[in-house]
Amino acid sequence: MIRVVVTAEAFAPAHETACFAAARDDRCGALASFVGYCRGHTHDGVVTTLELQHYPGFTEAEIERLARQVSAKHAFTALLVIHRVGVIPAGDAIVLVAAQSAHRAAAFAAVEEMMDYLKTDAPFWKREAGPDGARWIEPTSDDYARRQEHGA
Amino acid sequence: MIRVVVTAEAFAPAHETACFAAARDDRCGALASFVGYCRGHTHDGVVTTLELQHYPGFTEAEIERLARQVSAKHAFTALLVIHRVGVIPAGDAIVLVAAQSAHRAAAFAAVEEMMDYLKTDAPFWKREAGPDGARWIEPTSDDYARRQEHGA
Amino acid sequence: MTRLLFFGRLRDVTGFAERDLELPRDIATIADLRAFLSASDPDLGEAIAARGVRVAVNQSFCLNDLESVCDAREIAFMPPLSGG
Amino acid sequence: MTRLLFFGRLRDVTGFAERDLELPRDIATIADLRAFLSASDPDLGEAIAARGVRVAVNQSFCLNDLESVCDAREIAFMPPLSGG
Repeated sequence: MIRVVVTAEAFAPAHETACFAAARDDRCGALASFVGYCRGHTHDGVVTTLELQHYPGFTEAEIERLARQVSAKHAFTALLVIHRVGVIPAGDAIVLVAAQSAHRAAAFAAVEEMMDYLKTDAPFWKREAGPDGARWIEPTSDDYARRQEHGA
Repeated sequence: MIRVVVTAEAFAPAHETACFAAARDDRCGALASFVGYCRGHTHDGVVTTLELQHYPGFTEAEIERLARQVSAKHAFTALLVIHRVGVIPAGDAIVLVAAQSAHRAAAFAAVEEMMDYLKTDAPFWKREAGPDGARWIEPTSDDYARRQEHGA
Repeated sequence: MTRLLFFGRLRDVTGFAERDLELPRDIATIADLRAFLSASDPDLGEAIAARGVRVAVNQSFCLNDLESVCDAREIAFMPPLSGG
Repeated sequence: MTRLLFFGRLRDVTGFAERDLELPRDIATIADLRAFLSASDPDLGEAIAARGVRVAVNQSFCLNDLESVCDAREIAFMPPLSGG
Protein backbone atom coordinates (compact mmCIF):
# COMPACT_ATOMS: atom_id res chain seq x y z
CA MET A 1 0.00 0.00 0.00
CA ILE A 2 1.43 3.33 -1.08
CA ARG A 3 -0.31 6.58 -0.14
CA VAL A 4 0.91 9.95 -1.40
CA VAL A 5 -0.60 13.24 -0.27
CA VAL A 6 0.51 16.69 -1.42
CA THR A 7 -1.31 19.35 0.54
CA ALA A 8 -1.35 23.10 1.09
CA GLU A 9 -2.82 22.55 4.58
CA ALA A 10 -0.76 22.22 7.75
CA PHE A 11 -0.72 18.63 9.01
CA ALA A 12 0.02 17.00 12.38
CA PRO A 13 2.73 14.36 11.88
CA ALA A 14 1.90 12.46 15.09
CA HIS A 15 -1.78 12.22 14.16
CA GLU A 16 -1.03 11.08 10.61
CA THR A 17 1.50 8.54 11.85
CA ALA A 18 -0.97 7.21 14.43
CA CYS A 19 -3.63 6.71 11.70
CA PHE A 20 -1.05 5.03 9.47
CA ALA A 21 0.08 2.77 12.35
CA ALA A 22 -3.50 1.86 13.28
CA ALA A 23 -4.00 0.25 9.87
CA ARG A 24 -1.04 -2.13 10.22
CA ASP A 25 -1.52 -5.88 9.99
CA ASP A 26 -0.29 -8.35 12.61
CA ARG A 27 2.82 -9.30 10.65
CA CYS A 28 4.10 -5.71 10.99
CA GLY A 29 6.96 -5.56 13.47
CA ALA A 30 8.52 -2.28 12.38
CA LEU A 31 7.40 1.27 11.67
CA ALA A 32 10.07 3.78 10.71
CA SER A 33 9.20 7.40 10.09
CA PHE A 34 10.72 10.75 9.37
CA VAL A 35 9.41 14.29 9.77
CA GLY A 36 11.14 17.25 8.14
CA TYR A 37 10.44 20.62 9.73
CA CYS A 38 10.84 24.16 8.48
CA ARG A 39 13.75 25.35 10.61
CA GLY A 40 13.64 28.81 12.15
CA HIS A 41 17.42 29.07 12.09
CA THR A 42 19.89 27.81 9.51
CA HIS A 43 23.60 28.50 9.11
CA ASP A 44 22.52 31.35 6.82
CA GLY A 45 20.49 33.05 9.53
CA VAL A 46 16.87 33.44 10.53
CA VAL A 47 14.16 31.84 8.40
CA THR A 48 10.63 33.17 8.67
CA THR A 49 8.90 31.08 5.99
CA LEU A 50 9.52 28.51 3.34
CA GLU A 51 7.60 28.53 0.07
CA LEU A 52 7.16 25.23 -1.71
CA GLN A 53 5.91 25.06 -5.29
CA HIS A 54 4.80 21.84 -6.92
CA TYR A 55 3.42 20.73 -10.28
CA PRO A 56 -0.09 19.46 -9.49
CA GLY A 57 -0.69 15.98 -10.86
CA PHE A 58 2.87 15.49 -12.05
CA THR A 59 4.37 15.84 -8.55
CA GLU A 60 2.02 13.21 -7.07
CA ALA A 61 2.62 10.87 -10.01
CA GLU A 62 6.38 11.26 -9.75
CA ILE A 63 6.38 10.57 -5.99
CA GLU A 64 4.29 7.44 -6.61
CA ARG A 65 6.73 6.35 -9.29
CA LEU A 66 9.67 6.90 -6.91
CA ALA A 67 7.81 5.02 -4.15
CA ARG A 68 7.30 2.03 -6.47
CA GLN A 69 11.01 2.18 -7.28
CA VAL A 70 11.74 1.99 -3.53
CA SER A 71 9.24 -0.83 -3.07
CA ALA A 72 10.99 -2.90 -5.75
CA LYS A 73 14.14 -2.82 -3.61
CA HIS A 74 12.83 -2.95 -0.03
CA ALA A 75 10.13 -5.27 1.28
CA PHE A 76 7.91 -2.77 3.04
CA THR A 77 4.19 -3.48 3.39
CA ALA A 78 2.94 0.12 3.53
CA LEU A 79 4.39 3.53 2.75
CA LEU A 80 2.98 6.96 3.51
CA VAL A 81 4.28 10.22 2.05
CA ILE A 82 2.74 13.55 3.04
CA HIS A 83 4.34 16.66 1.56
CA ARG A 84 3.20 20.16 2.26
CA VAL A 85 3.30 22.93 -0.34
CA GLY A 86 2.60 26.68 -0.32
CA VAL A 87 3.86 29.07 2.31
CA ILE A 88 5.11 27.23 5.39
CA PRO A 89 5.95 29.11 8.61
CA ALA A 90 9.09 28.17 10.55
CA GLY A 91 8.40 25.31 12.95
CA ASP A 92 5.75 23.61 10.81
CA ALA A 93 6.20 20.12 9.36
CA ILE A 94 7.05 20.02 5.65
CA VAL A 95 7.23 16.32 5.00
CA LEU A 96 6.34 13.01 6.64
CA VAL A 97 7.51 9.66 5.32
CA ALA A 98 6.59 6.45 7.15
CA ALA A 99 7.01 2.78 6.28
CA GLN A 100 5.80 -0.47 7.80
CA SER A 101 7.46 -3.83 7.36
CA ALA A 102 7.96 -7.14 9.12
CA HIS A 103 11.54 -6.26 10.15
CA ARG A 104 13.33 -3.00 10.75
CA ALA A 105 15.91 -3.01 7.97
CA ALA A 106 13.37 -2.64 5.15
CA ALA A 107 11.40 0.06 6.98
CA PHE A 108 14.51 2.16 7.64
CA ALA A 109 15.80 1.72 4.09
CA ALA A 110 12.45 2.64 2.54
CA VAL A 111 12.06 5.85 4.57
CA GLU A 112 15.63 6.98 4.01
CA GLU A 113 15.61 6.24 0.32
CA MET A 114 12.25 7.94 -0.16
CA MET A 115 13.53 11.05 1.65
CA ASP A 116 16.65 11.09 -0.50
CA TYR A 117 14.52 10.96 -3.64
CA LEU A 118 12.21 13.71 -2.36
CA LYS A 119 15.24 15.97 -1.92
CA THR A 120 16.51 15.53 -5.46
CA ASP A 121 13.97 13.84 -7.74
CA ALA A 122 10.48 14.96 -6.80
CA PRO A 123 9.07 18.05 -8.53
CA PHE A 124 9.18 20.61 -5.74
CA TRP A 125 10.81 24.03 -5.67
CA LYS A 126 11.69 25.59 -2.38
CA ARG A 127 12.31 29.22 -1.47
CA GLU A 128 13.50 30.31 1.95
CA ALA A 129 12.49 33.76 3.16
CA GLY A 130 14.06 35.65 6.06
CA PRO A 131 14.58 39.24 7.16
CA ASP A 132 17.24 39.65 4.43
CA GLY A 133 15.05 38.49 1.56
CA ALA A 134 14.33 35.21 -0.17
CA ARG A 135 16.45 32.64 -1.99
CA TRP A 136 15.74 29.45 -3.91
CA ILE A 137 17.11 26.27 -2.33
CA GLU A 138 18.60 23.60 -4.54
CA PRO A 139 19.79 20.13 -3.53
CA THR A 140 23.25 20.07 -1.96
CA SER A 141 26.13 17.97 -3.26
CA ASP A 142 25.49 15.78 -0.21
CA ASP A 143 21.87 15.29 -1.31
CA TYR A 144 23.02 14.23 -4.77
CA ALA A 145 25.65 11.91 -3.27
CA ARG A 146 23.05 10.19 -1.08
CA ARG A 147 20.77 9.71 -4.08
CA GLN A 148 23.64 8.18 -6.08
CA GLU A 149 24.05 5.52 -3.37
CA HIS A 150 20.67 4.11 -4.33
CA GLY A 151 21.84 3.63 -7.88
CA ALA A 152 19.10 5.92 -9.17
CA MET B 1 19.29 15.60 25.70
CA ILE B 2 18.98 11.85 26.18
CA ARG B 3 15.90 10.35 27.81
CA VAL B 4 15.61 6.63 28.57
CA VAL B 5 12.45 5.02 29.91
CA VAL B 6 12.00 1.33 30.72
CA THR B 7 8.41 0.62 31.62
CA ALA B 8 6.07 -2.26 32.33
CA GLU B 9 3.12 -0.10 31.22
CA ALA B 10 1.75 -0.02 27.66
CA PHE B 11 2.67 3.23 25.90
CA ALA B 12 1.28 5.08 22.89
CA PRO B 13 4.14 5.72 20.43
CA ALA B 14 2.35 8.56 18.61
CA HIS B 15 1.65 10.40 21.86
CA GLU B 16 5.21 9.97 23.12
CA THR B 17 6.63 11.09 19.78
CA ALA B 18 4.33 14.14 19.74
CA CYS B 19 5.55 15.16 23.23
CA PHE B 20 9.16 14.61 22.17
CA ALA B 21 8.61 16.64 18.98
CA ALA B 22 6.88 19.47 20.86
CA ALA B 23 10.06 20.12 22.84
CA ARG B 24 12.27 20.63 19.77
CA ASP B 25 14.15 23.88 19.23
CA ASP B 26 13.94 25.97 16.07
CA ARG B 27 17.20 24.61 14.64
CA CYS B 28 15.65 21.14 14.46
CA GLY B 29 14.91 20.22 10.87
CA ALA B 30 14.69 16.45 11.25
CA LEU B 31 12.95 13.94 13.47
CA ALA B 32 13.49 10.26 12.73
CA SER B 33 11.74 7.60 14.73
CA PHE B 34 11.19 3.88 14.94
CA VAL B 35 8.53 1.78 16.65
CA GLY B 36 8.96 -1.95 17.12
CA TYR B 37 5.75 -3.92 17.62
CA CYS B 38 5.05 -7.34 19.02
CA ARG B 39 4.05 -9.24 15.88
CA GLY B 40 1.07 -11.58 15.95
CA HIS B 41 2.57 -13.75 13.23
CA THR B 42 6.17 -14.67 12.59
CA HIS B 43 7.69 -17.25 10.24
CA ASP B 44 7.50 -19.64 13.20
CA GLY B 45 3.74 -19.27 13.57
CA VAL B 46 1.26 -17.44 15.77
CA VAL B 47 2.55 -15.33 18.65
CA THR B 48 0.21 -14.52 21.49
CA THR B 49 2.55 -12.67 23.85
CA LEU B 50 6.12 -11.61 24.28
CA GLU B 51 7.76 -11.53 27.69
CA LEU B 52 10.62 -9.11 28.21
CA GLN B 53 12.87 -9.30 31.25
CA HIS B 54 15.29 -6.56 32.19
CA TYR B 55 17.81 -5.84 34.94
CA PRO B 56 16.41 -2.83 36.79
CA GLY B 57 18.97 -0.07 37.11
CA PHE B 58 21.60 -1.80 35.00
CA THR B 59 19.40 -1.90 31.88
CA GLU B 60 18.66 1.84 32.03
CA ALA B 61 22.32 2.65 32.73
CA GLU B 62 23.49 0.48 29.82
CA ILE B 63 21.02 2.07 27.39
CA GLU B 64 22.22 5.52 28.49
CA ARG B 65 25.81 4.44 27.97
CA LEU B 66 24.96 3.13 24.47
CA ALA B 67 23.09 6.37 23.72
CA ARG B 68 26.14 8.44 24.67
CA GLN B 69 28.21 6.21 22.41
CA VAL B 70 25.80 7.00 19.55
CA SER B 71 25.86 10.71 20.39
CA ALA B 72 29.65 10.78 20.13
CA LYS B 73 29.31 9.68 16.48
CA HIS B 74 26.16 11.42 15.29
CA ALA B 75 25.22 15.05 15.91
CA PHE B 76 21.69 14.63 17.18
CA THR B 77 20.24 17.21 19.57
CA ALA B 78 17.79 14.94 21.40
CA LEU B 79 17.24 11.21 21.72
CA LEU B 80 14.31 9.35 23.25
CA VAL B 81 14.28 5.62 24.03
CA ILE B 82 11.20 3.96 25.51
CA HIS B 83 11.38 0.21 26.04
CA ARG B 84 8.59 -1.87 27.43
CA VAL B 85 9.16 -4.89 29.66
CA GLY B 86 6.94 -7.57 31.19
CA VAL B 87 4.26 -9.46 29.32
CA ILE B 88 3.40 -7.74 26.02
CA PRO B 89 0.38 -8.84 23.98
CA ALA B 90 0.72 -9.15 20.19
CA GLY B 91 0.08 -5.83 18.50
CA ASP B 92 1.47 -3.65 21.30
CA ALA B 93 4.52 -1.44 20.90
CA ILE B 94 7.71 -2.81 22.45
CA VAL B 95 10.17 -0.05 21.69
CA LEU B 96 10.26 3.55 20.48
CA VAL B 97 13.45 5.32 19.50
CA ALA B 98 13.33 8.90 18.21
CA ALA B 99 16.05 11.43 17.42
CA GLN B 100 16.07 15.12 16.53
CA SER B 101 18.80 16.88 14.64
CA ALA B 102 19.38 19.81 12.30
CA HIS B 103 19.65 17.55 9.24
CA ARG B 104 18.26 14.13 8.42
CA ALA B 105 21.45 12.05 8.15
CA ALA B 106 22.32 12.29 11.86
CA ALA B 107 18.75 11.61 12.96
CA PHE B 108 18.46 8.48 10.79
CA ALA B 109 21.89 7.20 11.85
CA ALA B 110 21.19 7.75 15.55
CA VAL B 111 17.88 5.89 15.48
CA GLU B 112 19.20 2.97 13.45
CA GLU B 113 22.35 2.58 15.49
CA MET B 114 20.43 2.80 18.77
CA MET B 115 18.01 0.10 17.55
CA ASP B 116 20.91 -2.12 16.51
CA TYR B 117 22.45 -1.77 19.98
CA LEU B 118 19.12 -2.49 21.68
CA LYS B 119 18.91 -5.76 19.75
CA THR B 120 22.31 -7.02 20.81
CA ASP B 121 23.83 -4.95 23.63
CA ALA B 122 21.09 -3.82 26.00
CA PRO B 123 20.23 -6.09 28.94
CA PHE B 124 16.87 -7.48 27.85
CA TRP B 125 15.73 -11.08 27.50
CA LYS B 126 12.82 -11.91 25.28
CA ARG B 127 10.55 -14.92 25.27
CA GLU B 128 7.90 -15.50 22.61
CA ALA B 129 4.80 -17.47 23.57
CA GLY B 130 2.31 -19.02 21.18
CA PRO B 131 -0.13 -21.92 21.07
CA ASP B 132 2.82 -24.35 20.83
CA GLY B 133 4.67 -23.08 23.90
CA ALA B 134 7.33 -20.51 24.58
CA ARG B 135 10.89 -19.98 23.37
CA TRP B 136 13.68 -17.55 24.21
CA ILE B 137 14.70 -15.22 21.38
CA GLU B 138 18.35 -14.41 20.87
CA PRO B 139 19.87 -11.92 18.44
CA THR B 140 20.17 -13.22 14.88
CA SER B 141 23.42 -13.32 12.95
CA ASP B 142 21.99 -10.38 11.00
CA ASP B 143 21.56 -8.42 14.24
CA TYR B 144 25.19 -9.09 15.17
CA ALA B 145 26.34 -8.16 11.67
CA ARG B 146 24.50 -4.81 11.85
CA ARG B 147 26.04 -4.07 15.24
CA GLN B 148 29.53 -4.85 13.87
CA GLU B 149 29.03 -2.16 11.23
CA HIS B 150 29.06 0.48 13.95
CA GLY B 151 32.46 -0.69 15.12
CA ALA B 152 31.08 -1.53 18.55
CA MET C 1 -3.27 25.54 -27.69
CA THR C 2 -0.25 24.68 -25.56
CA ARG C 3 0.23 25.55 -21.90
CA LEU C 4 3.72 26.59 -20.84
CA LEU C 5 4.51 26.16 -17.15
CA PHE C 6 7.38 27.72 -15.22
CA PHE C 7 8.55 26.78 -11.72
CA GLY C 8 10.89 28.05 -9.03
CA ARG C 9 13.27 30.78 -10.06
CA LEU C 10 12.06 30.62 -13.67
CA ARG C 11 8.77 32.02 -12.43
CA ASP C 12 10.65 35.02 -11.06
CA VAL C 13 12.04 35.63 -14.55
CA THR C 14 8.76 35.26 -16.44
CA GLY C 15 6.66 36.98 -13.81
CA PHE C 16 3.97 34.35 -14.35
CA ALA C 17 3.45 30.68 -13.55
CA GLU C 18 1.80 29.61 -16.78
CA ARG C 19 0.75 30.90 -20.18
CA ASP C 20 -1.38 29.38 -22.92
CA LEU C 21 -0.19 29.98 -26.43
CA GLU C 22 -0.68 28.79 -29.98
CA LEU C 23 2.73 27.46 -31.03
CA PRO C 24 3.77 28.55 -34.55
CA ARG C 25 3.72 25.61 -36.99
CA ASP C 26 7.49 25.65 -37.53
CA ILE C 27 8.15 24.80 -33.85
CA ALA C 28 8.65 21.04 -33.91
CA THR C 29 11.09 20.33 -31.09
CA ILE C 30 12.10 21.58 -27.64
CA ALA C 31 15.11 23.22 -29.31
CA ASP C 32 12.79 25.18 -31.64
CA LEU C 33 10.71 26.24 -28.65
CA ARG C 34 13.79 27.44 -26.78
CA ALA C 35 14.82 29.57 -29.75
CA PHE C 36 11.29 30.97 -30.03
CA LEU C 37 11.15 31.88 -26.31
CA SER C 38 14.67 33.37 -26.41
CA ALA C 39 13.73 35.61 -29.30
CA SER C 40 10.82 37.13 -27.41
CA ASP C 41 12.55 37.19 -24.00
CA PRO C 42 16.35 36.76 -23.94
CA ASP C 43 16.42 36.62 -20.11
CA LEU C 44 13.98 33.72 -20.14
CA GLY C 45 15.96 32.05 -22.94
CA GLU C 46 19.07 32.23 -20.78
CA ALA C 47 17.27 31.08 -17.62
CA ILE C 48 15.83 27.96 -19.26
CA ALA C 49 19.22 27.14 -20.78
CA ALA C 50 20.84 27.11 -17.34
CA ARG C 51 22.43 23.95 -15.99
CA GLY C 52 19.96 21.62 -14.29
CA VAL C 53 16.81 23.00 -15.93
CA ARG C 54 14.65 20.10 -17.13
CA VAL C 55 11.74 20.08 -19.53
CA ALA C 56 8.64 17.89 -19.35
CA VAL C 57 6.15 17.50 -22.18
CA ASN C 58 2.67 16.34 -21.17
CA GLN C 59 3.97 15.55 -17.67
CA SER C 60 6.79 13.35 -18.87
CA PHE C 61 10.47 14.32 -18.60
CA CYS C 62 12.26 14.94 -21.91
CA LEU C 63 15.59 13.23 -22.38
CA ASN C 64 16.93 15.83 -24.82
CA ASP C 65 16.03 18.91 -26.86
CA LEU C 66 15.17 16.93 -29.98
CA GLU C 67 11.92 15.65 -28.52
CA SER C 68 8.82 16.71 -30.33
CA VAL C 69 6.38 19.32 -29.08
CA CYS C 70 3.84 18.71 -31.85
CA ASP C 71 1.32 16.95 -29.56
CA ALA C 72 2.24 19.00 -26.52
CA ARG C 73 -0.71 20.17 -24.47
CA GLU C 74 1.57 21.10 -21.57
CA ILE C 75 5.28 21.97 -21.53
CA ALA C 76 6.97 22.57 -18.19
CA PHE C 77 10.35 24.19 -17.51
CA MET C 78 11.76 23.06 -14.20
CA PRO C 79 14.89 24.27 -12.39
CA PRO C 80 16.64 21.76 -10.10
CA LEU C 81 14.10 19.97 -7.93
CA SER C 82 14.25 20.30 -4.17
CA GLY C 83 11.65 18.84 -1.88
CA GLY C 84 11.66 17.35 1.60
CA MET D 1 25.68 -11.19 51.76
CA THR D 2 25.75 -11.43 47.98
CA ARG D 3 22.74 -11.37 45.67
CA LEU D 4 22.87 -13.70 42.68
CA LEU D 5 20.66 -12.74 39.73
CA PHE D 6 19.60 -14.96 36.83
CA PHE D 7 17.93 -13.83 33.60
CA GLY D 8 16.23 -15.31 30.57
CA ARG D 9 16.59 -19.03 30.11
CA LEU D 10 18.89 -19.28 33.15
CA ARG D 11 15.87 -18.39 35.26
CA ASP D 12 14.08 -21.44 33.83
CA VAL D 13 16.98 -23.59 35.04
CA THR D 14 17.20 -22.14 38.54
CA GLY D 15 13.48 -21.74 39.01
CA PHE D 16 14.11 -18.38 40.65
CA ALA D 17 15.19 -14.88 39.58
CA GLU D 18 17.47 -14.06 42.49
CA ARG D 19 18.92 -15.51 45.66
CA ASP D 20 20.89 -13.94 48.50
CA LEU D 21 23.69 -15.99 49.88
CA GLU D 22 26.78 -15.74 52.05
CA LEU D 23 29.67 -16.69 49.76
CA PRO D 24 32.17 -19.09 51.38
CA ARG D 25 35.50 -17.33 52.12
CA ASP D 26 37.43 -19.42 49.59
CA ILE D 27 35.40 -18.07 46.67
CA ALA D 28 37.58 -15.28 45.31
CA THR D 29 36.83 -15.16 41.58
CA ILE D 30 34.04 -15.75 39.09
CA ALA D 31 35.73 -19.10 38.27
CA ASP D 32 35.48 -20.14 41.93
CA LEU D 33 31.83 -19.15 42.01
CA ARG D 34 31.08 -21.17 38.87
CA ALA D 35 32.64 -24.26 40.48
CA PHE D 36 30.67 -23.67 43.67
CA LEU D 37 27.36 -23.32 41.79
CA SER D 38 28.12 -26.38 39.59
CA ALA D 39 28.75 -28.50 42.65
CA SER D 40 25.35 -27.73 44.11
CA ASP D 41 23.47 -27.70 40.76
CA PRO D 42 25.23 -29.28 37.75
CA ASP D 43 22.45 -28.16 35.36
CA LEU D 44 22.96 -24.57 36.43
CA GLY D 45 26.74 -24.96 36.17
CA GLU D 46 26.32 -26.12 32.59
CA ALA D 47 23.78 -23.40 31.73
CA ILE D 48 26.02 -20.58 32.96
CA ALA D 49 28.99 -22.06 31.10
CA ALA D 50 27.09 -21.93 27.80
CA ARG D 51 28.37 -19.78 24.95
CA GLY D 52 27.24 -16.16 25.17
CA VAL D 53 26.46 -16.11 28.88
CA ARG D 54 27.96 -12.99 30.46
CA VAL D 55 28.57 -12.13 34.09
CA ALA D 56 28.25 -8.72 35.71
CA VAL D 57 29.56 -7.90 39.18
CA ASN D 58 27.96 -4.91 40.88
CA GLN D 59 26.26 -3.95 37.59
CA SER D 60 29.48 -3.94 35.58
CA PHE D 61 30.29 -6.54 32.92
CA CYS D 62 33.19 -8.86 33.73
CA LEU D 63 35.83 -9.31 31.05
CA ASN D 64 36.88 -12.78 32.21
CA ASP D 65 36.47 -15.38 34.94
CA LEU D 66 39.47 -14.16 36.94
CA GLU D 67 37.65 -11.07 38.16
CA SER D 68 37.20 -10.85 41.89
CA VAL D 69 33.90 -11.39 43.65
CA CYS D 70 35.22 -10.35 47.07
CA ASP D 71 33.36 -7.02 47.12
CA ALA D 72 30.41 -8.31 45.14
CA ARG D 73 27.04 -7.19 46.45
CA GLU D 74 25.33 -8.33 43.24
CA ILE D 75 26.42 -10.92 40.66
CA ALA D 76 24.29 -11.37 37.54
CA PHE D 77 24.36 -14.23 35.03
CA MET D 78 23.05 -13.13 31.66
CA PRO D 79 22.37 -15.21 28.54
CA PRO D 80 22.66 -13.43 25.15
CA LEU D 81 20.90 -10.07 25.30
CA SER D 82 17.97 -9.41 23.03
CA GLY D 83 15.90 -6.25 23.22
CA GLY D 84 14.08 -4.10 20.70
